[in-house]
Amino acid sequence: MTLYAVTFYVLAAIVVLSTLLAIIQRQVIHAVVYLIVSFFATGLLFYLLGAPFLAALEVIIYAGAIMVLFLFIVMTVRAESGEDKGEIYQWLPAVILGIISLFVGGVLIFEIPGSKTGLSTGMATPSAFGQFLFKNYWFPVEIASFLLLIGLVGALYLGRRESRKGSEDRR
Amino acid sequence: MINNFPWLTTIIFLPLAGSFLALFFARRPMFCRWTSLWVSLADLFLVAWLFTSNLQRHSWSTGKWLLAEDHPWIESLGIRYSLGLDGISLMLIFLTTFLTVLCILVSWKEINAKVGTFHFFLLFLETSIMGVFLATDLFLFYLFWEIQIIPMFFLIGIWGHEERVYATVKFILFTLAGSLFMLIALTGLYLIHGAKTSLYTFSLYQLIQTPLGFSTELWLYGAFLLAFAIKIPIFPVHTWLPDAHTQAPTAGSVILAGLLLKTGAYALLRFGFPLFPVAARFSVPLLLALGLIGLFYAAWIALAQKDLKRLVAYSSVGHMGIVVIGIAVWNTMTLSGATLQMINHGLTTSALFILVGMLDERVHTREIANFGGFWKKMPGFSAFFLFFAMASLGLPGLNNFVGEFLVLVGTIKTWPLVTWFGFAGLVLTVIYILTVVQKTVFEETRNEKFREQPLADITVREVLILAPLALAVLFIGLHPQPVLDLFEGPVGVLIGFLK
Amino acid sequence: MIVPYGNVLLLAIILFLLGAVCSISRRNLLMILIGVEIMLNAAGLAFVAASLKWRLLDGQAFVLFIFAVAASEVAVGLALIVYSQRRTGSLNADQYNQMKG
Amino acid sequence: MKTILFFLLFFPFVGGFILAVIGRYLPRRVAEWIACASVLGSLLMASLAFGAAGEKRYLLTLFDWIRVGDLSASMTVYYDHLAAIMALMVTFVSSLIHLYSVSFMRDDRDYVRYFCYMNLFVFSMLVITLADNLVFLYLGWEGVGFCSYILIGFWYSDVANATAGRKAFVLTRIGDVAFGIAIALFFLILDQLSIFSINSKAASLSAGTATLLALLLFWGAVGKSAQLPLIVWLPDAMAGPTPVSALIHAATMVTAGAYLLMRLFPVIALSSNAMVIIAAVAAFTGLFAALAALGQKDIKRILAYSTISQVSYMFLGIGAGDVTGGMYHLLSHAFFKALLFLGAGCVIQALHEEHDIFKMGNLRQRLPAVFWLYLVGSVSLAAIPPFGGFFSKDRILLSTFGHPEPIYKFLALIAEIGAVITVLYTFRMFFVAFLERPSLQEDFRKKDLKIPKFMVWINAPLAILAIFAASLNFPEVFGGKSWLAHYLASIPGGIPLSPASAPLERSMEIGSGLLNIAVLIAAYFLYRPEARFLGRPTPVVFRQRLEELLSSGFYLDRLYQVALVKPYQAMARILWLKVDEGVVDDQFDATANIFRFFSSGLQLWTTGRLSTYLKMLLLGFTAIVSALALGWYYLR
Repeated sequence: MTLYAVTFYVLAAIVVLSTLLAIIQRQVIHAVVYLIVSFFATGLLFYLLGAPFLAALEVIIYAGAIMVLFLFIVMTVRAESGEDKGEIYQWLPAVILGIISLFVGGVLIFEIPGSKTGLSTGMATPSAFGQFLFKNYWFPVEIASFLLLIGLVGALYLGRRESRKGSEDRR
Repeated sequence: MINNFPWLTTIIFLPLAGSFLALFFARRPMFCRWTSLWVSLADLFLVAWLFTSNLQRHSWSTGKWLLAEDHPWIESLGIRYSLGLDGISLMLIFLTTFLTVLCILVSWKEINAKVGTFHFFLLFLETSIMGVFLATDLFLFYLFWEIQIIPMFFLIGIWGHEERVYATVKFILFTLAGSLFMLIALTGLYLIHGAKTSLYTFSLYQLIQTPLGFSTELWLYGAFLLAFAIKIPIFPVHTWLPDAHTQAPTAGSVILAGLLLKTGAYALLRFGFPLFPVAARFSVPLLLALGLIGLFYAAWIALAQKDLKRLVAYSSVGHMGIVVIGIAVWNTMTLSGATLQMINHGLTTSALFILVGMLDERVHTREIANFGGFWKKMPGFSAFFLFFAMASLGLPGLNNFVGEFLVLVGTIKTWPLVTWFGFAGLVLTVIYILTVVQKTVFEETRNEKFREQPLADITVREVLILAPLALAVLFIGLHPQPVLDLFEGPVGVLIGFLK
Repeated sequence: MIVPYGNVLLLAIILFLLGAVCSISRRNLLMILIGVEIMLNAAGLAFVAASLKWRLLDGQAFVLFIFAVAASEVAVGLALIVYSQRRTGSLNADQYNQMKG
Repeated sequence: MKTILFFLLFFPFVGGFILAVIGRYLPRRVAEWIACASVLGSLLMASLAFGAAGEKRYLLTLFDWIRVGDLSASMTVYYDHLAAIMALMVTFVSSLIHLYSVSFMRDDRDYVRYFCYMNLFVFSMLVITLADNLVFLYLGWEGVGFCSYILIGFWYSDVANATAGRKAFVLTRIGDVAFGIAIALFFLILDQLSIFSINSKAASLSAGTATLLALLLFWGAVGKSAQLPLIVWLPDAMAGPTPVSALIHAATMVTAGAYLLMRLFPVIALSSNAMVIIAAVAAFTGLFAALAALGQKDIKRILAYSTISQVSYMFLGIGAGDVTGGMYHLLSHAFFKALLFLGAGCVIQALHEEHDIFKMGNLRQRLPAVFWLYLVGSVSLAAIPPFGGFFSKDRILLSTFGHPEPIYKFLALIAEIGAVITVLYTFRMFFVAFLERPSLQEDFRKKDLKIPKFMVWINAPLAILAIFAASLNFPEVFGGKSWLAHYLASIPGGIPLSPASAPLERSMEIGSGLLNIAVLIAAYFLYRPEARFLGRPTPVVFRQRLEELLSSGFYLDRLYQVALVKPYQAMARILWLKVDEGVVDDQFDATANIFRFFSSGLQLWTTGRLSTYLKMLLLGFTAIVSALALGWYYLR
């Protein structure tokens, strides 16, 4: 039980717990807050597993951008009308299936040869990672940027305020 | 040059290119019509040119592929893009391109809604049908076989008559059900061949050599036969056809009767029998019986029809019965006759459907009871109608006679009784055709409403549609030898498979 | 030596299933989207662990792409949610039942 | 020679083709000229061929037609003496009738269609006459059937006419089935479709096969020649224009059946059973039709039944093994029957489409030329010596009587009775229609009786031939030369199997000649204008019944209608609505319903709710993962 291991388990506990809390919140805004915690912890896990650049990105994009976006939306739409009553039958099938999957997945994972061998520490410096990325994956990166652009355009298109005439036509 | 350039691919996919052109310019109907017409004409001339140039270069009688293409396609599964052209498929693609041109001309005035889409489907259909006639890889064949259902589905479903939805759903259910079985059998054959020879391939000529046990062969053959029988159609599974024909627009009926039915018979000839010779021979009595039943039954039922288009549809069942007999007997004469009969039926029945379509345009009904006295009102139309009706009942000197005669006379060597019944069945054909000719062309209608209706005789465009058909009918009737020479080689090869 | 490789994967699976359960059980469109985010995140975790195990940076590169996908998905998804909310006035997923056969 | 035969055959075809394609745009005179010229050209060619051929026979291939495997159906002609005579007759009669038609159809606007069909008919008939290959012959055979069909229904606006045409086509087609099968059988057994080769190989046929083939051919001929039991179409066929009846339904097409059997006589001759059947059917048909003719009122129907009866004598000749006799009767019949029909056409047109002989009368004075022409035809038909019909018919009766088989004596008796009745009905028609009858109304007498002179005089050649047909084959026992018999001696069956002795021949001919004359006199007393019961319905029920029975042709038509046509039509409806739409289609519908049942179960599944679909997603995921795990576990 090294210090690394202790750190990992602590962080894992935080991640699981905060995610669990997030998904059972009735208010979306609470869920988002819990999730930010979860993502921070995940970022730390990334750091622990030798991906400092990704850890930074995790914090910036997930915990920062995405969650903030959620917050904005929650505040914009303000409509919690159709929110769940939290009845048990609603959760039951999903939970049962999840537990089965978890069991099967766990069995599968520990049947993999080498799954019990420990991970030794390592670190990919951001510069090394950057060089690797643009050496081997320059084209997918471009594609990804293109994807983001399209996402942007799509979001703009969907979110634009409809002219009154158009909306009347649609009704 | 002729052997290096991928002519077959060009022929198959030229209409597809044209179809997209039509789709893109869907907002300009006249442009769509002209484009499609020129593209299909170009394809027709391409085939005609191939015809003439090959006629000089090759000796037809060898039975080898006149043109073939073979490229690897999905290599991991042993699927190849292989096409082959011999005399039989040459005649059939000739017919295909010919009828497509006519279909476009026929639809010139009839189709006014969604013109671009219509021509898209029409040309798309042409591509897929020619694919079926040319493919020599079973997977490729299956692909084209399935694809051709889709445009037909839309052609009937969108531009059809009153009960088009019922008809089109029935059509697609029947054909899909049949080809599903074929797919299973096809895969089975592929796996068996692979397991036995450790060569996984869909090539027809490899699969022909697959050693099969009798019961396996019977099952596989049964599945293939079911798919083909539905398309041909053979007696008990023909009920989709009257509905589909009746409800389809004229061009749809023409393609359906003239070409789609031929794909079934062609597939039986090219794939069904050679792949499973033992089982096929086992099924001969069944096929003969069903063919004869189809001949009698359809002719009999046709007499009672009230809808002219439905009558022509039933006549198709009868004529295809003769084709089935010809294929089942499987000797030089009957095979040539059956193949010729496929062409003949494509010409005459298409012509009849076109004529019914013209009537529908003028009188706005298809009820036979509302027709009558056309000889006075439209002499040109009536002359053509009489001509094609006579061709359809097998008057010697016109095309159908040659095919029917070859089949029936060829049959006598092995199945004399079938010849007897076949000739007798032709009488029933005469009865219903003469009845309908009398009711439409000669007699006045009993329906007062339609009696005084003024009708315009056929226009130049319509003469342009009908005259080539009439010439083809006369040509095959009086001088079928060039066509029969084309069949001689391939038929010899086919016969070799069943020895 | 940090922890056995399997433990990290187990964590990823737990996270993934939590996300899945979230998107299935909740009826709120926003929560469904959040569940999807959690699942994507779990996948990223597995990739990073694998990258460390085999000492190959490709895994991390894929995480980067996952981020890109997640970001654009959230952008479009949220825009869609706003759009639908504007049209129907509800965020309840079961209101959209036009696909009923 | 090939050129001559080619033109002989294809002149009418070209004429018909031109008329069919551009006839509508030609001036009337030109169209008529094309039609007539093509047939006259054929006549010229036929005469040339007749002269050029001499004693030789020709077997010439004009075109290849169908050649697949062993089957070879080329357009080959076989020009022997039989064909030569027949071709001459066909072209001659049809030339005259074409010329006649020009004036007959002078008021009809559809003349192009008419002449087109007529030319095509002549072509098809010449094909039958000359063809060597049976398939080629079949082309002509069906071709004449088609032209006959379309010409019977020429005045199509009347439903009855079109129906008559259809009936004719269907009934002849029923006969053609047998012919088609016979062709196939020839191919099967002899590997030959050429008449010439078949005849030369016929000896190799076994007796049973020969009987089968002969009967099939006979059945085909029965359809075309309207013998029993396919008799009913010919009387109805009179619905066509009169020249058509003269050409197709008297002179040429209906005799094609007999001609076919003559062409293939070596096959027929192999089977004595078949010959007895042919002779028996022919004898009964003769009697049957003669009796039916006695009950008709329509002048053309009388002639139609008479045609049936006369054609049956040709079959009788064949059945008795006397091809020459059959051919002789065919020729003389062609002349006098065409004459009678054309004369009837003049009468009918002069009387404004009046067909009923009981409404005619006084024609001797008002149409004297027609009267004389018709008289010639009548005496020839009635076989009054020394006119052509007498010698030809008597030759057949003689050879039937002289046949060694005893059954033929009986058949000869029946045929003789038929011949007597022939005299009776012929002169019934003649006296009633042409002699003065005071009982007719005045207004009818005053009707204008103008017909073109040309139409009358064009019949003169036929009349001359009818008178002098006797000289074609004047029997040797009376010091004649028997030219036709000598000419036809070279064809198979040309010499009778059992020639009668000279004394028998002499006594027979004199006897039957006297008998016919006696009956003629009796007929005069029965049907002269002063005869009491003419034109008046008698109260005796029995006679009324008899008249009805005769005039309806022994109810044969009605029998077919009730026993065959009606059930067939009813069955068609039942098959369609009950079987096809019912049983066959319903089975597929039932299958579809099973699937619908299953799908309605599945319908509950598709709530359209997003959450349900997502649940299914997870379920699927779980299932897949579990399956993977299981598979992995077991495969490891």
